[in-house]
Amino acid sequence: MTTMTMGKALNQALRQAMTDDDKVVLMGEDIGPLGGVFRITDALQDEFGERRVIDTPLAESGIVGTAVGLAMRGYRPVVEIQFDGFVYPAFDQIVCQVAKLHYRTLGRVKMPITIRIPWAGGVGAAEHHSESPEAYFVHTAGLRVIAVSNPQDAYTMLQQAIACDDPVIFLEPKRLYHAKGEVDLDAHHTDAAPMGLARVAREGSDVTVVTYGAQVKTALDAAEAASDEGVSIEVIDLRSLSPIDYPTIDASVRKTGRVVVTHEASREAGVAAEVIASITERCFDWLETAPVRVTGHDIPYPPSKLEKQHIPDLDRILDGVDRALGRRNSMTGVEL
Amino acid sequence: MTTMTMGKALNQALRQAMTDDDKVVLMGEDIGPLGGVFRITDALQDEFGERRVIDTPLAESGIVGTAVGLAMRGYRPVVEIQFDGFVYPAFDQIVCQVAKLHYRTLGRVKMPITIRIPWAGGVGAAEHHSESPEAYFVHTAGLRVIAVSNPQDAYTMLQQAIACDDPVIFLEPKRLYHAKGEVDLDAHHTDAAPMGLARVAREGSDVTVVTYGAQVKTALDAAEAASDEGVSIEVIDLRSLSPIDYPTIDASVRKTGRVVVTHEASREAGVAAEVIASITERCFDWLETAPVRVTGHDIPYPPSKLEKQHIPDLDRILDGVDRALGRRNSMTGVEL
Amino acid sequence: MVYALNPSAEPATASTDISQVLTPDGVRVENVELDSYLESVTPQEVLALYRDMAIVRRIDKEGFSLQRQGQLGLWAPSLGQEAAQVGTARALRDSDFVFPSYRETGVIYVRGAEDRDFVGTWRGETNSTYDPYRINTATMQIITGAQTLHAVGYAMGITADNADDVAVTYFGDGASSQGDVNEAMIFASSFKAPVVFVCQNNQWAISEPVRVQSEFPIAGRAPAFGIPSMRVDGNDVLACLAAMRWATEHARNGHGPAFIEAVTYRMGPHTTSDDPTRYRDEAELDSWRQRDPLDRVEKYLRDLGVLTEAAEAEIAAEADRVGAAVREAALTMPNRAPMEVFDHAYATPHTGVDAERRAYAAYLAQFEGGAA
Amino acid sequence: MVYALNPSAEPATASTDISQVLTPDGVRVENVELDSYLESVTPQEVLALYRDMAIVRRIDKEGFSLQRQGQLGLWAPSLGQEAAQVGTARALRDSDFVFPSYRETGVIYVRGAEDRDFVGTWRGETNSTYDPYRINTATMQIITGAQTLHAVGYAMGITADNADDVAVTYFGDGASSQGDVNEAMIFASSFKAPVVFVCQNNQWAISEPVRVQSEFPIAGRAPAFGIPSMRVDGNDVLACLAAMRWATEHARNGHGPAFIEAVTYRMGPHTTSDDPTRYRDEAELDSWRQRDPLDRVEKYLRDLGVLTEAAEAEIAAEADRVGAAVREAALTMPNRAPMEVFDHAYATPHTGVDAERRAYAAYLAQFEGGAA
Ligand SMILES: Cc1ncc(C[n+]2csc(CCOP(=O)(O)OP(=O)(O)O)c2C)c(N)n1
Ligand SMILES: Cc1ncc(C[n+]2csc(CCOP(=O)(O)OP(=O)(O)O)c2C)c(N)n1
Ligand SMILES: [Mg+2]
Ligand SMILES: [Mg+2]
Repeated sequence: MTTMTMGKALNQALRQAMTDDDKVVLMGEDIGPLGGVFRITDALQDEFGERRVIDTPLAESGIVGTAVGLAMRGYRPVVEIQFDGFVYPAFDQIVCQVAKLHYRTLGRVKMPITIRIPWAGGVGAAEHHSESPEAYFVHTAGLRVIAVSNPQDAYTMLQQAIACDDPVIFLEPKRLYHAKGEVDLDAHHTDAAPMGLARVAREGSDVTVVTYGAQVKTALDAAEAASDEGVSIEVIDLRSLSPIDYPTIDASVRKTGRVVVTHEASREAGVAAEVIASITERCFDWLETAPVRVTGHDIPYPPSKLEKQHIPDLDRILDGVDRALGRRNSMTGVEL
Repeated sequence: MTTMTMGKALNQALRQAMTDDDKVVLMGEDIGPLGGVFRITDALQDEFGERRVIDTPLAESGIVGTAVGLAMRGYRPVVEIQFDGFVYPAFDQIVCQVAKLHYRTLGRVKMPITIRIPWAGGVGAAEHHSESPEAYFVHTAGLRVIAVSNPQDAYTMLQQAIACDDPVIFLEPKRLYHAKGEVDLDAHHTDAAPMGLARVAREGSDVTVVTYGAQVKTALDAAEAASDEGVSIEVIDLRSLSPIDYPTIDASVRKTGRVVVTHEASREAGVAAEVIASITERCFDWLETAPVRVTGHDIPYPPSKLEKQHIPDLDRILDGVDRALGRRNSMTGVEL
Repeated sequence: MVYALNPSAEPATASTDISQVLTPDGVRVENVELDSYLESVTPQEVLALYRDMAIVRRIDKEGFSLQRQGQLGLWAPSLGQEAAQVGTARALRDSDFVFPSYRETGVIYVRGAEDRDFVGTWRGETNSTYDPYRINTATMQIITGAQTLHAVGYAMGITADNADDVAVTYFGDGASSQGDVNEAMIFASSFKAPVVFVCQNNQWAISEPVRVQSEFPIAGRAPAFGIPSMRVDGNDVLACLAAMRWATEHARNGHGPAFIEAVTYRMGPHTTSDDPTRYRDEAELDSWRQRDPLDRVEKYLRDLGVLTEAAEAEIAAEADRVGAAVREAALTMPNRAPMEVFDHAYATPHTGVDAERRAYAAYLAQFEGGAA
Repeated sequence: MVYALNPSAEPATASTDISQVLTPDGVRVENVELDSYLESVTPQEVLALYRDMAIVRRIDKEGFSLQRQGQLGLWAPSLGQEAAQVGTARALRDSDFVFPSYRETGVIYVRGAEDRDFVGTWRGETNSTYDPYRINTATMQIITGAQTLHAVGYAMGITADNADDVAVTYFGDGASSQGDVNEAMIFASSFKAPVVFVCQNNQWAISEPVRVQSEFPIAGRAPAFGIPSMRVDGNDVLACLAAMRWATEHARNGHGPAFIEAVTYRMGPHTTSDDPTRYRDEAELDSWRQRDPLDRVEKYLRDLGVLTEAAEAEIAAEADRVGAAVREAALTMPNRAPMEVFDHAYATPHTGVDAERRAYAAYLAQFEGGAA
């Protein structure tokens, strides 16, 4: 075990994947000499050369579209989108080509493309640098969507994503890039839990809090605070947003009967809606209270000085937990 | 009242809007001499000239991006995207510009753009011609999303959308373009129900079926069939997908205690997930059984010969109704 | 430094400055740019090109009528574009890889498509028919211009493999307005990718004349991105063959991308759903009938004495055979089983779709006993 | 017809064929293309341009240090690009409309931005500060290239209004690779829109040298779309002024779009978050310091005797005043109230957001009494 930041773990994962398979190529803006604006590709161009670590022209549709062609030629492109808000010019190529080509060709053409996206807010950034577009991708059949929350998962799951024959949207929470954790660099990614499984990040018995990405930390903090008040929260880190590991969620909800789903993305038709609709379908008879959503608001991402009003913090999660417990909370007496 | 197709009603609505306000301009591919591939803009270029009915180069980002500029200059552009599957190249302009400009500029810049999209499947079309992208837009804060289901709404709501100072994604179910209905051409759109309200399309007491677009007809057919078997279904036509009119849904669900939400789009993080999550939050104590989703599968839109396996038909809706009623249904004994 | 308008700024529809080697009257004319690429071409080879075009035209006719008879959902005619498609595609090696659009019936024929490959997708049974790796040709692309980027990426892969294949992409005059096509040229130029862009300027993008996209020759855009280009008579199969030989030679030898604008005409409707009488004059169509891509080769070959009655009969017979086989393939195409709707959504197991599949199977199972 | 590589196919970074009227040594040289646009320019007017540039440089310095002191979240320096920005923007009328990118501090200064307008957005208080309609300048765009389409659409509106304003868009060498920028040129050309494209080729897109985007002059692309273009020394404020007069005259008089590539250099980091030592040599920066846009005007004006000590003192004082005012604006900027996070998501009532607003207000209300 080695202690390292999530950023470093991702860098190591890329290095390992490129060493393991010489069909792995990296593409993106500023990923060469600069090592990417977050340094995730640091030193990789020096190590693997300009043909495998490719600084591309500034055009996201171009990057993803050419990655499709490289994949057709047998390569495994790993694309870096510089910031979450810059993925939209590539949306057409992702939705109409990357996601659909395997289905279109009756399985003859594989699309083993990994699209890495430095993701979400909380870092005081300018507009378009704090987006949470995951629901778009979760709703897009043909894609897998991964959201990591710690260095070990970052290290393992990025390698799993690259090795996967399906296209994977790989979401890296920006505000955790510098967060440290233990990473087992020697373990092989095929020995780890498969990419599609959720993880019980903390066991508890009163309320289940389902979340992913950087919100896992907030949820764990909330669980810690709640335990001081005698409330036992189970925290589930989804890890995979498509598919979602419902058996793991079911087991928890059937135990607690109460559930809060939290994410930073907007609420309307977000991932929490999906999780709650599915929980309701699957666990209706076990539910003591209505599942609760604690999410970002349905507004464009706000200017950074207001972002703390948008990203659910510990207090908002606890308010949601109170609601799930049927205790007094901010909505008590308020009409929905 | 005049009987006409939905296509004709839309054409009349555009004509009326252009007559009422000379800032209304139409933009799109093939909307001039051809009148659009669905003839929705038939004869309008002849009537209003090439400056107000603009055949554009073949580039959707270009169309929406220039519409933004026209809006900034005080125009009210009405964009036609030729088919649902061709909206994605414009996704960046829609999500980052159209949806966010009013927020970005503290309300100084209005974006009264209407983006009309011939929408969804069931017409035996080629790939990319039968997409249901509504969830992407519903999840995008800053947009309004309308889905019409009959000629009268098409006529009224298209005018309301054009008159609205917010950007509106206006979804026109292709398979209803030729469906006829009564339209009151003389009534002014400001006298009609506001654009954000849902409509009880059929009253009933046992189960609420919530839907929109072309599925309204299917749901009504299902309700008719169910009534023969003594089950009374209330059908709600959402009309507006952002915002969603929850008070109308609440009233119905609190009456019936049972609900089915159906749409043709894929299920994961679709609009039905949103509706069910919200219903559960708002009406938990009234629910007798778990809300049921009857949707398209989580697959890329299938080739046309298989589309009937994808679009929920009357039988699938009734199977969902059986589930909501706790009766024997296809899922009886099947693990989720 | 002032850049004036492109030096050859004729409107995009003008026919001047378009390289030709065979006139509409079937006369072989000298062409300094192209002749060197045609030196080795024998009359029999020209006859073979003619045969290809005749067969492609026959397939097109069959597709059209199958659609009219309700056997296909849609058909996108290649009528009039046979020379542009056959001429360019015949310059390729099998190991080259082609990225066509929906209209390239002639291209996929040359690449080796089988009978059912022409109709399976238009019939709506599958979103694609042939295995791209069998004929080294991607599924015909519907999103205008998207395939051009795929070709560039594939070509970058060729470079990385140190191979000497080329990637080729076909697209229309309308598609040339898409951001993707421009980005494709930019990427191709930056990476010196061995890719050939073939723009079939058939004068129309559905109802829009090419001047909506460009008042100037589309071929004139490529050099601005650092890509040499050639504007050829797309109804002249020899000119198309020669231009493509020039382009592939350029790309194959490490000089990077090349661009061809084949000036041609869409003689049919955009698709079987289209009604061109709403937007274009019969007179325009007539003028292009005078420039038919088959007629001129027919005259030329007759004059040479190569298109004998026997040869003509053989071609007609083969065209009829292929036409009948395509029809047969359409009519006998098996319906896919309902549960196949789920197949290949993912390459590896996906618990979400797998659960749906089980649920839908259970749903369908109810009907087997006539229940529900 | 073969299109060779663009006739002026120097690498995009080469400095040949770049129009200049003021050498780096401050010598006014003859320029047949540009001189006619400068005839009326008096020494006092040149002094005014110099003053603008000096103030802009001062604002930039202030912004940079405010960021370093934690008062701003980010700053995108315009250092080195003052001539390109001031020279072009000073050629505009108030009623023209400008669509800038995030780096155009100099442009918004010329357009009439107020002190707080330079810092409000970088501080993170709002996603924009000034009212676009007050200074006829859109919010600085962050999505590279997106604003170019807005400018074209706005210009189409000018045409529809029968007005003689022009729309202007600023973007970078990197942005020129975006599909949007190419589509913008295509739309502008098709609709003969009165729009001027100003590409500041500052040699870098973050860490990528311009050759990643283009080996050839970016100005050479426009003519291929039917848009005349000019490549000027972007560090020569008079050349930029003249080129912009040429371009706006062209557009204003109904001849359609025009394009300017201003060849300049980003002397600072991409933003305050960037570390250029990772990707570029100090020597390169040094060579561009020799071509500083202010120095040459200073020399020129001194030689003319116009930049007197008094004038210099006045400019320094004004620059300091503006710098201090910008700092003051940043430091005294009020924090927006939490509930303002919901404001302006929609222009008309939206029941979904309205319900969230009520819920969040109720949530916040709990804390007022110290509860929860
Ligand atoms: C992104 C996208 N937008 C719109 C369409 C609808 N569409 C299909 S073909 C076509 C015209 C294409 O014209 P062109 O590129 O000249 O090719 P041609 O059909 O003439 O062969 C249009 C607008 C599409 N398929 N894809
Ligand atoms: C669509 C999009 N992709 C990526 C980025 C990230 N990004 C911001 S500025 C920049 C470089 C822009 O270079 P250039 O256009 O030359 O302008 P400059 O910064 O040099 O003024 C990049 C890649 C962005 N803002 N928008
Ligand atoms: Mg065409
Ligand atoms: Mg730059």
